[in-house]
Amino acid sequence: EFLVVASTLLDLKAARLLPAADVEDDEDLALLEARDLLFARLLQYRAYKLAAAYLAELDRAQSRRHGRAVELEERFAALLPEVFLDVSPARFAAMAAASLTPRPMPVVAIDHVHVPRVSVREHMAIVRDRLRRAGALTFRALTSDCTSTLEVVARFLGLLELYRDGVVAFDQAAALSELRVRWIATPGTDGADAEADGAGEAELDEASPDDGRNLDEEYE
Amino acid sequence: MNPADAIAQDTATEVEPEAPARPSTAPLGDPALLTAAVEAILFVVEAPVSAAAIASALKRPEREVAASLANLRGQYDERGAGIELRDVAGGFRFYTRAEVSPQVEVFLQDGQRSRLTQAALETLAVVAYRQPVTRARVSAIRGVNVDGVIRTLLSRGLVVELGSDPDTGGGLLRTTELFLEKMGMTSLAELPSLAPLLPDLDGLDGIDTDEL
Amino acid sequence: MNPADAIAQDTATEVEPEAPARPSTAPLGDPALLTAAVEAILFVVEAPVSAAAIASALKRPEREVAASLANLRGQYDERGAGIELRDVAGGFRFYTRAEVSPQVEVFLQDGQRSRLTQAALETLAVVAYRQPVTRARVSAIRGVNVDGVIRTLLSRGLVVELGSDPDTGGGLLRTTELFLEKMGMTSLAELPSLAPLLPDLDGLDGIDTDEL
Repeated sequence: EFLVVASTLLDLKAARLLPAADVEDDEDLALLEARDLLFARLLQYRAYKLAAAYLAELDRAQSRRHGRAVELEERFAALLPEVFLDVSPARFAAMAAASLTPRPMPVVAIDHVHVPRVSVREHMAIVRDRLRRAGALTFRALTSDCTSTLEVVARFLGLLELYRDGVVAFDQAAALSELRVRWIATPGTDGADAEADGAGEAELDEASPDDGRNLDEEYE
Repeated sequence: MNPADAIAQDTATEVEPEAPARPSTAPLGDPALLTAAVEAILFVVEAPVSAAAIASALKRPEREVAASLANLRGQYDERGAGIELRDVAGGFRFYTRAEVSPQVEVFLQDGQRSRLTQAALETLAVVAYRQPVTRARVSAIRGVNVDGVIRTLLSRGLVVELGSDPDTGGGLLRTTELFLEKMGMTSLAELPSLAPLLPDLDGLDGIDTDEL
Repeated sequence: MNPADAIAQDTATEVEPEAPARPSTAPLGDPALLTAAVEAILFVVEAPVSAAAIASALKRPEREVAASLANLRGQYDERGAGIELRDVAGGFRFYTRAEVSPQVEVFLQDGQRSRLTQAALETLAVVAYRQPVTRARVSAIRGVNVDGVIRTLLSRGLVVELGSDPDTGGGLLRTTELFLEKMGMTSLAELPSLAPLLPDLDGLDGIDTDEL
């Protein structure tokens, strides 16, 4: 799940979403380094995700070509040198286990036909309302009612939008620990929500021009 | 395009609009592509296959397939290829040409060519852990036809067929001493336990027994 | 015969005068027969085979075998055959052409090839690009425990564990020849560079080492 979040985040050009910081003291510097590290990790996630997509493409292409796997003609069969079992006992066991694990019934993938569309704007509105009411919530709590990864991603992206607008702040004690989100909007900026909404949507739509598709398509 | 073709094409469009799964069977009307399909089929089959069987699978008239077969055979013969298309036991199959069998033999005996394929290893693993086991059972576990692979394992002396299943009458496969030797083991007890790899092995056994 | 050929032949005669033990390889001086032999060998192998391996078995210079391979490939491509000779995993093997896969699959009984999951592909990608790499490192990069996925990749023969990391003692994972064949790649050098995606790969490596 985090991979999806990470790569999508990059698709949105996370750098642009994060506020530009003026480095003024050590604390800022540390923050910046932490941010760079996060960014480097996210880049890495995305790189391997793309590499995996490339491998999947190769695999698909190659699976349409069939090599010949036919037993040797009788006149040759006896000539083969002694067989060499090039396999460790552990791998041998793993192969048996792989065959003996019950296979799920093969299903025709139709996900690409009936795609649940997830709107970032809707989820941003949900997140905003809850935070305004509660003041502070964990990310877990904010996403506890999500029924799919896509919805979690949408809420995360919504949060990033709100963060960029300066109405929320994040607290995280350590990497991978619980993420807390605080509502820090002053009543004045709060009033600009409706407008920020529209602006946010417009920018999200153009956020991934490289892929030639808009944000919501990104989730399909 | 003659009128008949036009009609055929229209019909095809109407009849199979929601069957894009096999779009490539349509252009088999092209003799060159039909010949290519026949050639590819003959390349992968283990047992000789008749023109009628190919024709029925490709949904083309048998005479067209017969023409492709004759064409292929002529091409391979003409250029003195290392492979020839032979008409045996009521079907067609590619074989290596007798003239080059000495070279094939030399190559096969050259040493490094004696590894088992991934499929053969996987099947051997199933036999090793489930022995004694029938071929049908192995096939069901692997989810594929294993006849060819089992023949290879038998001919390589890694498994034997001993006794038969009291219920189905199918021959029972077991691994051999040679298998143990090649694995560097002295007994089957040395095979690593599957339990950590299959947390619910008992349940699985139940399923297997019920299903197969 | 041009003078160069004459010299080449003389040399051959001088170098191998005491090799009558293999009379059958003698006529392979005829390029057509060598090509036929190469074709027959490629027909029976179950994995890609290198020009060098064929050359060594047939006791012919590797460049002659390479010429035969190029010749064969050209012939099959030119006539749009149902089979093609491909250069994968550092060797050559015949495959059915992708265009006729629907027709071929009717005759193949090995059912639907099970596809790698997204998690398996991503893990495989990390191993492919970072090899040799420890499991712990792959886990750190993926941000999840990869034991199960690695076991699957090992059991399918796509990666192997060879040697161990001098610092941590963890086993080192690498991709296999089978991986290259499944991906239709000649060598790992064909993997596209990640550099455009990871502008500062070196810096990132530093971070990984420190942090993970």
